[in-house]
Amino acid sequence: MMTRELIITSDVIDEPALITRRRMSRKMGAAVNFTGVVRDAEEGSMILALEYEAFERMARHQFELLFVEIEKRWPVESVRLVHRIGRIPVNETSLWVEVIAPHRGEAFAACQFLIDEMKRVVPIWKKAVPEENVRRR
Amino acid sequence: MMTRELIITSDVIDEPALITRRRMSRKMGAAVNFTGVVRDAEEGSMILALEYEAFERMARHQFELLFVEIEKRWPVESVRLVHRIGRIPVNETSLWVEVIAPHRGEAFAACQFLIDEMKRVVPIWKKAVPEENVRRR
Amino acid sequence: MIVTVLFHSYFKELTGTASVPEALPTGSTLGELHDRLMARFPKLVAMKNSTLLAVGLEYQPRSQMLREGDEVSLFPPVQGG
Amino acid sequence: MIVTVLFHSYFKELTGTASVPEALPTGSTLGELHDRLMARFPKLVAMKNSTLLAVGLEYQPRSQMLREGDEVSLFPPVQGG
Repeated sequence: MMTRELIITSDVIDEPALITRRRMSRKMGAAVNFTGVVRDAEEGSMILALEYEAFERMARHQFELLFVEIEKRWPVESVRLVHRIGRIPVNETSLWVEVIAPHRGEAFAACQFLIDEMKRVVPIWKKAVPEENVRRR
Repeated sequence: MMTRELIITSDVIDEPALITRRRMSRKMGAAVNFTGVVRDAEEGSMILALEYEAFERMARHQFELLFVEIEKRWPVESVRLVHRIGRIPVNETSLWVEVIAPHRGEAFAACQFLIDEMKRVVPIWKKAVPEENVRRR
Repeated sequence: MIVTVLFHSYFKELTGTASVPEALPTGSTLGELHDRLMARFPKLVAMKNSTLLAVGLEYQPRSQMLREGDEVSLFPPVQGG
Repeated sequence: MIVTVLFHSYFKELTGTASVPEALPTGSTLGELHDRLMARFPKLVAMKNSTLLAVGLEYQPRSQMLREGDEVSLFPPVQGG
Protein backbone atom coordinates (compact mmCIF):
# COMPACT_ATOMS: atom_id res chain seq x y z
CA MET A 1 0.00 0.00 0.00
CA MET A 2 1.45 3.30 -1.13
CA THR A 3 1.12 6.00 1.50
CA ARG A 4 0.07 9.43 0.30
CA GLU A 5 -0.06 12.82 1.89
CA LEU A 6 -1.71 15.76 0.16
CA ILE A 7 -1.67 19.26 1.59
CA ILE A 8 -3.32 22.24 -0.07
CA THR A 9 -2.58 25.24 2.08
CA SER A 10 -2.09 28.99 2.08
CA ASP A 11 0.82 28.62 4.51
CA VAL A 12 4.47 28.92 3.53
CA ILE A 13 5.89 25.49 2.55
CA ASP A 14 8.49 24.50 5.15
CA GLU A 15 10.73 22.17 3.19
CA PRO A 16 13.29 21.33 5.90
CA ALA A 17 10.38 20.33 8.18
CA LEU A 18 8.91 18.15 5.42
CA ILE A 19 12.28 16.48 4.85
CA THR A 20 12.68 15.87 8.57
CA ARG A 21 9.32 14.06 8.59
CA ARG A 22 10.34 11.72 5.74
CA ARG A 23 9.96 8.01 6.53
CA MET A 24 11.47 5.34 4.27
CA SER A 25 11.43 1.59 4.82
CA ARG A 26 14.67 -0.39 4.58
CA LYS A 27 13.69 -1.62 1.09
CA MET A 28 13.68 1.89 -0.38
CA GLY A 29 16.73 3.33 -2.13
CA ALA A 30 15.55 6.58 -3.73
CA ALA A 31 13.73 9.75 -2.80
CA VAL A 32 13.09 12.34 -5.51
CA ASN A 33 11.92 15.78 -4.44
CA PHE A 34 10.67 18.55 -6.65
CA THR A 35 10.33 22.14 -5.54
CA GLY A 36 8.48 24.57 -7.81
CA VAL A 37 9.21 28.21 -7.14
CA VAL A 38 7.50 31.39 -8.42
CA ARG A 39 9.72 33.12 -10.99
CA ASP A 40 9.95 36.88 -11.43
CA ALA A 41 8.46 36.93 -14.93
CA GLU A 42 5.26 35.50 -16.40
CA GLU A 43 4.79 35.60 -20.17
CA GLY A 44 7.54 38.18 -20.48
CA SER A 45 6.28 40.62 -17.84
CA MET A 46 7.83 41.18 -14.45
CA ILE A 47 5.63 40.09 -11.60
CA LEU A 48 5.62 40.38 -7.83
CA ALA A 49 3.68 37.25 -7.04
CA LEU A 50 1.31 34.65 -8.37
CA GLU A 51 -2.15 34.31 -6.91
CA TYR A 52 -3.19 30.63 -6.92
CA GLU A 53 -6.76 29.42 -6.64
CA ALA A 54 -7.97 25.84 -6.33
CA PHE A 55 -11.32 24.13 -6.70
CA GLU A 56 -10.18 22.21 -3.72
CA ARG A 57 -12.69 19.35 -3.47
CA MET A 58 -12.13 18.41 -7.08
CA ALA A 59 -8.37 19.01 -6.84
CA ARG A 60 -8.15 16.53 -3.97
CA HIS A 61 -10.16 13.95 -5.92
CA GLN A 62 -8.07 14.40 -9.07
CA PHE A 63 -4.82 14.12 -7.10
CA GLU A 64 -6.15 10.90 -5.57
CA LEU A 65 -6.83 9.50 -9.06
CA LEU A 66 -3.21 10.29 -9.97
CA PHE A 67 -1.95 8.60 -6.80
CA VAL A 68 -3.96 5.49 -7.70
CA GLU A 69 -2.42 5.52 -11.16
CA ILE A 70 1.12 5.87 -9.74
CA GLU A 71 0.49 2.98 -7.37
CA LYS A 72 -0.55 0.83 -10.35
CA ARG A 73 2.43 1.71 -12.49
CA TRP A 74 5.43 1.85 -10.14
CA PRO A 75 6.51 0.23 -6.86
CA VAL A 76 6.32 3.55 -5.04
CA GLU A 77 6.18 3.41 -1.24
CA SER A 78 5.21 7.00 -0.56
CA VAL A 79 4.04 10.14 -2.32
CA ARG A 80 3.78 13.49 -0.60
CA LEU A 81 2.56 16.64 -2.33
CA VAL A 82 2.08 20.13 -0.96
CA HIS A 83 0.51 22.86 -3.13
CA ARG A 84 0.41 26.33 -1.71
CA ILE A 85 -2.48 28.58 -2.80
CA GLY A 86 -3.28 32.25 -2.34
CA ARG A 87 -0.68 34.92 -3.01
CA ILE A 88 2.82 33.50 -3.38
CA PRO A 89 5.63 36.05 -3.77
CA VAL A 90 8.40 35.58 -6.31
CA ASN A 91 11.13 33.21 -5.06
CA GLU A 92 8.78 31.31 -2.74
CA THR A 93 7.67 27.72 -3.19
CA SER A 94 4.29 26.96 -4.76
CA LEU A 95 4.68 23.18 -5.10
CA TRP A 96 6.63 20.51 -3.27
CA VAL A 97 6.56 16.85 -4.28
CA GLU A 98 8.31 13.77 -2.91
CA VAL A 99 8.30 10.26 -4.33
CA ILE A 100 10.00 7.34 -2.58
CA ALA A 101 10.73 4.10 -4.44
CA PRO A 102 13.23 1.23 -4.40
CA HIS A 103 15.22 2.63 -7.36
CA ARG A 104 15.81 6.05 -8.80
CA GLY A 105 14.34 5.32 -12.24
CA GLU A 106 10.93 4.62 -10.76
CA ALA A 107 11.10 7.57 -8.40
CA PHE A 108 12.04 10.03 -11.17
CA ALA A 109 9.41 8.63 -13.54
CA ALA A 110 6.61 8.74 -10.98
CA CYS A 111 7.53 12.23 -9.79
CA GLN A 112 7.55 13.63 -13.33
CA PHE A 113 4.31 11.82 -14.17
CA LEU A 114 2.62 13.32 -11.13
CA ILE A 115 3.65 16.88 -11.99
CA ASP A 116 2.86 16.53 -15.70
CA GLU A 117 -0.58 15.08 -15.00
CA MET A 118 -1.29 17.62 -12.26
CA LYS A 119 -0.75 20.35 -14.83
CA ARG A 120 -3.26 18.64 -17.10
CA VAL A 121 -6.11 17.71 -14.76
CA VAL A 122 -5.93 19.22 -11.26
CA PRO A 123 -8.16 22.33 -11.04
CA ILE A 124 -5.71 24.91 -9.78
CA TRP A 125 -5.18 28.24 -11.53
CA LYS A 126 -2.77 31.10 -11.20
CA LYS A 127 -2.97 34.82 -11.87
CA ALA A 128 0.02 37.12 -12.15
CA VAL A 129 0.34 40.04 -9.75
CA PRO A 130 2.23 42.49 -11.98
CA GLU A 131 4.90 44.81 -10.62
CA GLU A 132 3.08 48.03 -11.48
CA ASN A 133 0.08 46.98 -9.41
CA VAL A 134 1.74 47.92 -6.16
CA ARG A 135 3.19 51.04 -4.76
CA ARG A 136 7.00 51.02 -4.72
CA ARG A 137 8.59 51.91 -1.44
CA MET B 1 28.13 30.85 -14.42
CA MET B 2 26.72 27.73 -12.84
CA THR B 3 27.63 27.42 -9.19
CA ARG B 4 28.70 24.01 -7.97
CA GLU B 5 29.30 22.50 -4.60
CA LEU B 6 30.83 19.06 -4.21
CA ILE B 7 31.25 17.38 -0.85
CA ILE B 8 32.79 13.94 -0.38
CA THR B 9 32.59 13.16 3.31
CA SER B 10 32.37 10.39 5.85
CA ASP B 11 29.87 12.44 7.88
CA VAL B 12 26.14 11.81 7.95
CA ILE B 13 24.37 13.81 5.23
CA ASP B 14 22.18 16.44 6.90
CA GLU B 15 19.51 17.03 4.31
CA PRO B 16 17.39 19.62 6.15
CA ALA B 17 20.56 21.69 6.69
CA LEU B 18 21.42 21.42 2.99
CA ILE B 19 17.90 22.50 2.03
CA THR B 20 18.08 25.44 4.42
CA ARG B 21 21.27 26.61 2.68
CA ARG B 22 19.66 26.54 -0.78
CA ARG B 23 19.92 29.79 -2.72
CA MET B 24 17.90 30.42 -5.88
CA SER B 25 17.78 33.58 -7.95
CA ARG B 26 14.42 35.10 -8.89
CA LYS B 27 14.73 33.68 -12.43
CA MET B 28 14.71 30.06 -11.19
CA GLY B 29 11.53 28.01 -11.02
CA ALA B 30 12.63 24.45 -10.25
CA ALA B 31 14.78 22.57 -7.77
CA VAL B 32 15.12 18.81 -8.17
CA ASN B 33 16.65 16.86 -5.30
CA PHE B 34 17.70 13.25 -5.32
CA THR B 35 18.45 11.27 -2.19
CA GLY B 36 20.05 7.84 -2.55
CA VAL B 37 19.66 5.60 0.47
CA VAL B 38 21.33 2.26 1.32
CA ARG B 39 18.83 -0.58 0.93
CA ASP B 40 18.77 -3.67 3.14
CA ALA B 41 19.66 -6.11 0.36
CA GLU B 42 22.46 -6.21 -2.19
CA GLU B 43 22.31 -8.80 -4.97
CA GLY B 44 19.72 -10.76 -3.05
CA SER B 45 21.56 -10.95 0.28
CA MET B 46 20.64 -9.04 3.41
CA ILE B 47 23.19 -6.47 4.41
CA LEU B 48 23.84 -4.22 7.36
CA ALA B 49 25.68 -1.47 5.57
CA LEU B 50 27.63 -0.54 2.48
CA GLU B 51 31.26 0.45 2.73
CA TYR B 52 32.05 3.16 0.15
CA GLU B 53 35.53 4.02 -1.04
CA ALA B 54 36.55 6.85 -3.37
CA PHE B 55 39.70 7.66 -5.32
CA GLU B 56 38.94 11.16 -4.22
CA ARG B 57 41.28 13.29 -6.35
CA MET B 58 40.05 11.64 -9.52
CA ALA B 59 36.45 11.58 -8.32
CA ARG B 60 36.55 15.37 -7.81
CA HIS B 61 38.02 15.87 -11.27
CA GLN B 62 35.47 13.60 -12.94
CA PHE B 63 32.59 15.32 -11.13
CA GLU B 64 33.94 18.66 -12.36
CA LEU B 65 33.95 17.35 -15.95
CA LEU B 66 30.28 16.39 -15.50
CA PHE B 67 29.46 19.83 -14.07
CA VAL B 68 31.10 21.44 -17.12
CA GLU B 69 29.00 19.23 -19.38
CA ILE B 70 25.78 20.14 -17.52
CA GLU B 71 26.60 23.82 -17.79
CA LYS B 72 26.99 23.39 -21.56
CA ARG B 73 23.77 21.49 -22.04
CA TRP B 74 21.22 23.14 -19.75
CA PRO B 75 20.59 26.60 -18.23
CA VAL B 76 21.28 25.28 -14.74
CA GLU B 77 22.04 27.89 -12.08
CA SER B 78 23.34 25.58 -9.36
CA VAL B 79 24.40 21.98 -8.77
CA ARG B 80 25.16 20.60 -5.35
CA LEU B 81 26.27 17.03 -4.75
CA VAL B 82 27.20 15.28 -1.52
CA HIS B 83 28.56 11.72 -1.58
CA ARG B 84 29.10 10.03 1.74
CA ILE B 85 31.91 7.46 1.92
CA GLY B 86 33.01 4.94 4.55
CA ARG B 87 30.50 2.67 6.26
CA ILE B 88 26.90 3.71 5.63
CA PRO B 89 24.24 1.73 7.50
CA VAL B 90 21.07 0.57 5.78
CA ASN B 91 18.44 3.35 5.58
CA GLU B 92 21.02 6.14 5.67
CA THR B 93 21.80 8.48 2.78
CA SER B 94 24.81 7.80 0.56
CA LEU B 95 24.14 10.43 -2.11
CA TRP B 96 22.35 13.76 -2.21
CA VAL B 97 22.02 15.84 -5.37
CA GLU B 98 20.35 19.15 -6.11
CA VAL B 99 19.88 20.86 -9.47
CA ILE B 100 18.33 24.31 -9.82
CA ALA B 101 17.08 25.54 -13.20
CA PRO B 102 14.47 27.87 -14.65
CA HIS B 103 12.09 25.01 -15.56
CA ARG B 104 11.48 21.53 -14.28
CA GLY B 105 12.31 19.71 -17.52
CA GLU B 106 15.88 21.00 -17.46
CA ALA B 107 16.28 20.35 -13.75
CA PHE B 108 15.06 16.75 -14.02
CA ALA B 109 17.17 16.07 -17.12
CA ALA B 110 20.36 17.49 -15.63
CA CYS B 111 19.87 15.71 -12.29
CA GLN B 112 19.34 12.34 -13.97
CA PHE B 113 22.27 12.94 -16.32
CA LEU B 114 24.55 13.71 -13.38
CA ILE B 115 23.60 10.55 -11.49
CA ASP B 116 23.75 8.31 -14.58
CA GLU B 117 27.16 9.65 -15.58
CA MET B 118 28.49 9.50 -12.03
CA LYS B 119 27.68 5.79 -12.02
CA ARG B 120 29.66 5.42 -15.22
CA VAL B 121 32.80 7.49 -14.60
CA VAL B 122 33.31 8.66 -11.02
CA PRO B 123 35.73 6.35 -9.18
CA ILE B 124 33.69 5.39 -6.13
CA TRP B 125 33.09 1.77 -5.14
CA LYS B 126 30.96 -0.01 -2.61
CA LYS B 127 31.28 -3.23 -0.70
CA ALA B 128 28.43 -4.96 1.13
CA VAL B 129 28.71 -5.54 4.86
CA PRO B 130 26.65 -8.74 5.15
CA GLU B 131 24.37 -9.43 8.10
CA GLU B 132 26.26 -12.54 9.27
CA ASN B 133 29.48 -10.56 9.62
CA VAL B 134 28.42 -9.05 12.89
CA ARG B 135 27.45 -10.43 16.24
CA ARG B 136 23.72 -10.22 16.88
CA ARG B 137 22.73 -8.73 20.18
CA MET C 1 -34.67 19.92 -13.81
CA ILE C 2 -32.30 22.24 -12.03
CA VAL C 3 -28.54 21.93 -11.86
CA THR C 4 -26.04 24.09 -10.02
CA VAL C 5 -23.33 25.65 -12.16
CA LEU C 6 -19.97 26.66 -10.65
CA PHE C 7 -17.53 28.95 -12.45
CA HIS C 8 -13.88 28.85 -11.46
CA SER C 9 -10.84 31.03 -12.05
CA TYR C 10 -11.45 33.92 -14.45
CA PHE C 11 -14.74 32.41 -15.58
CA LYS C 12 -16.08 34.10 -12.43
CA GLU C 13 -15.03 37.45 -13.90
CA LEU C 14 -16.39 36.59 -17.35
CA THR C 15 -19.81 35.69 -15.92
CA GLY C 16 -19.83 37.98 -12.90
CA THR C 17 -20.75 35.08 -10.62
CA ALA C 18 -19.25 32.01 -8.93
CA SER C 19 -22.42 29.94 -8.96
CA VAL C 20 -25.82 29.99 -10.70
CA PRO C 21 -28.73 27.57 -10.84
CA GLU C 22 -29.80 26.64 -14.36
CA ALA C 23 -33.13 25.09 -15.36
CA LEU C 24 -32.92 22.50 -18.15
CA PRO C 25 -35.24 20.06 -19.89
CA THR C 26 -34.94 16.59 -18.38
CA GLY C 27 -32.44 14.50 -20.33
CA SER C 28 -30.24 17.44 -21.28
CA THR C 29 -26.54 16.81 -21.82
CA LEU C 30 -23.52 18.63 -20.46
CA GLY C 31 -22.91 20.05 -23.95
CA GLU C 32 -26.46 21.44 -24.10
CA LEU C 33 -25.93 23.08 -20.71
CA HIS C 34 -22.68 24.61 -21.98
CA ASP C 35 -24.51 26.02 -25.04
CA ARG C 36 -27.22 27.56 -22.81
CA LEU C 37 -24.58 29.09 -20.56
CA MET C 38 -22.77 30.63 -23.55
CA ALA C 39 -26.09 32.19 -24.63
CA ARG C 40 -26.65 33.53 -21.12
CA PHE C 41 -23.01 34.66 -20.59
CA PRO C 42 -21.68 35.58 -24.07
CA LYS C 43 -18.13 36.18 -22.77
CA LEU C 44 -17.83 32.40 -22.39
CA VAL C 45 -18.08 31.92 -26.16
CA ALA C 46 -14.46 32.95 -26.84
CA MET C 47 -13.33 30.22 -24.42
CA LYS C 48 -15.58 27.56 -25.90
CA ASN C 49 -12.93 25.16 -27.17
CA SER C 50 -10.67 25.32 -24.14
CA THR C 51 -13.41 25.15 -21.49
CA LEU C 52 -13.15 22.17 -19.15
CA LEU C 53 -16.39 20.60 -17.95
CA ALA C 54 -16.87 18.57 -14.80
CA VAL C 55 -19.88 17.04 -13.09
CA GLY C 56 -19.26 16.77 -9.38
CA LEU C 57 -15.53 16.02 -9.06
CA GLU C 58 -15.09 14.24 -12.42
CA TYR C 59 -14.34 15.50 -15.89
CA GLN C 60 -17.12 14.49 -18.29
CA PRO C 61 -17.61 14.67 -22.05
CA ARG C 62 -20.20 16.97 -23.60
CA SER C 63 -22.38 13.92 -24.28
CA GLN C 64 -22.79 13.25 -20.53
CA MET C 65 -26.48 13.18 -19.48
CA LEU C 66 -27.23 15.48 -16.56
CA ARG C 67 -29.46 14.72 -13.61
CA GLU C 68 -31.51 16.85 -11.25
CA GLY C 69 -29.27 18.44 -8.63
CA ASP C 70 -25.99 17.85 -10.46
CA GLU C 71 -23.21 20.26 -9.66
CA VAL C 72 -21.51 21.25 -12.90
CA SER C 73 -18.18 23.12 -13.04
CA LEU C 74 -16.85 25.18 -15.94
CA PHE C 75 -13.30 26.44 -15.95
CA PRO C 76 -10.35 27.38 -18.15
CA PRO C 77 -7.27 25.14 -18.61
CA VAL C 78 -5.64 24.33 -15.29
CA GLN C 79 -2.27 25.76 -14.30
CA GLY C 80 -1.12 24.22 -11.04
CA GLY C 81 2.51 23.86 -10.11
CA MET D 1 61.18 4.71 -17.23
CA ILE D 2 59.29 4.25 -14.01
CA VAL D 3 55.59 4.82 -13.45
CA THR D 4 53.59 4.57 -10.25
CA VAL D 5 50.66 2.16 -10.32
CA LEU D 6 47.69 2.62 -7.99
CA PHE D 7 45.14 -0.12 -7.40
CA HIS D 8 41.70 0.84 -6.14
CA SER D 9 38.75 -1.00 -4.63
CA TYR D 10 39.16 -4.79 -4.58
CA PHE D 11 42.10 -4.60 -6.96
CA LYS D 12 44.05 -3.86 -3.77
CA GLU D 13 42.98 -7.29 -2.45
CA LEU D 14 43.68 -9.01 -5.78
CA THR D 15 47.20 -7.63 -5.90
CA GLY D 16 47.91 -7.33 -2.17
CA THR D 17 48.99 -3.71 -2.55
CA ALA D 18 47.60 -0.22 -3.08
CA SER D 19 50.59 1.09 -4.99
CA VAL D 20 53.65 -0.27 -6.82
CA PRO D 21 56.33 1.29 -9.01
CA GLU D 22 56.72 -0.41 -12.38
CA ALA D 23 59.73 -0.12 -14.70
CA LEU D 24 58.87 -0.02 -18.39
CA PRO D 25 60.71 0.53 -21.68
CA THR D 26 60.46 4.14 -22.80
CA GLY D 27 57.53 4.58 -25.19
CA SER D 28 55.41 1.87 -23.60
CA THR D 29 51.65 2.20 -23.79
CA LEU D 30 49.04 1.94 -21.09
CA GLY D 31 47.94 -1.39 -22.59
CA GLU D 32 51.48 -2.75 -22.39
CA LEU D 33 51.64 -1.72 -18.73
CA HIS D 34 48.32 -3.47 -18.11
CA ASP D 35 49.70 -6.66 -19.73
CA ARG D 36 52.80 -6.52 -17.52
CA LEU D 37 50.72 -6.03 -14.42
CA MET D 38 48.53 -9.02 -15.31
CA ALA D 39 51.70 -11.10 -15.64
CA ARG D 40 52.93 -9.84 -12.28
CA PHE D 41 49.52 -10.11 -10.53
CA PRO D 42 47.69 -13.00 -12.24
CA LYS D 43 44.45 -12.40 -10.32
CA LEU D 44 43.98 -9.29 -12.47
CA VAL D 45 43.56 -11.44 -15.59
CA ALA D 46 39.98 -12.45 -14.81
CA MET D 47 39.08 -8.74 -14.65
CA LYS D 48 40.88 -7.86 -17.86
CA ASN D 49 37.91 -6.73 -19.92
CA SER D 50 36.20 -4.70 -17.20
CA THR D 51 39.33 -3.00 -15.85
CA LEU D 52 39.28 0.79 -16.06
CA LEU D 53 42.56 2.57 -16.74
CA ALA D 54 43.44 6.14 -15.85
CA VAL D 55 46.58 8.22 -16.12
CA GLY D 56 46.55 10.90 -13.46
CA LEU D 57 42.90 11.92 -13.10
CA GLU D 58 41.79 11.07 -16.67
CA TYR D 59 40.57 7.88 -18.27
CA GLN D 60 42.83 6.88 -21.15
CA PRO D 61 42.70 4.25 -23.89
CA ARG D 62 45.14 1.32 -23.94
CA SER D 63 46.97 3.02 -26.79
CA GLN D 64 47.94 5.97 -24.57
CA MET D 65 51.74 6.48 -24.45
CA LEU D 66 53.14 6.65 -20.93
CA ARG D 67 55.77 9.03 -19.64
CA GLU D 68 58.30 8.87 -16.86
CA GLY D 69 56.64 9.55 -13.52
CA ASP D 70 53.07 8.96 -14.69
CA GLU D 71 50.63 7.85 -12.04
CA VAL D 72 48.47 5.08 -13.46
CA SER D 73 45.29 3.80 -11.78
CA LEU D 74 43.63 0.44 -12.34
CA PHE D 75 40.23 -0.30 -10.92
CA PRO D 76 37.04 -2.27 -11.45
CA PRO D 77 33.78 -0.69 -12.74
CA VAL D 78 32.68 2.19 -10.55
CA GLN D 79 29.62 1.99 -8.33
CA GLY D 80 28.94 5.35 -6.75
CA GLY D 81 25.50 6.46 -5.71
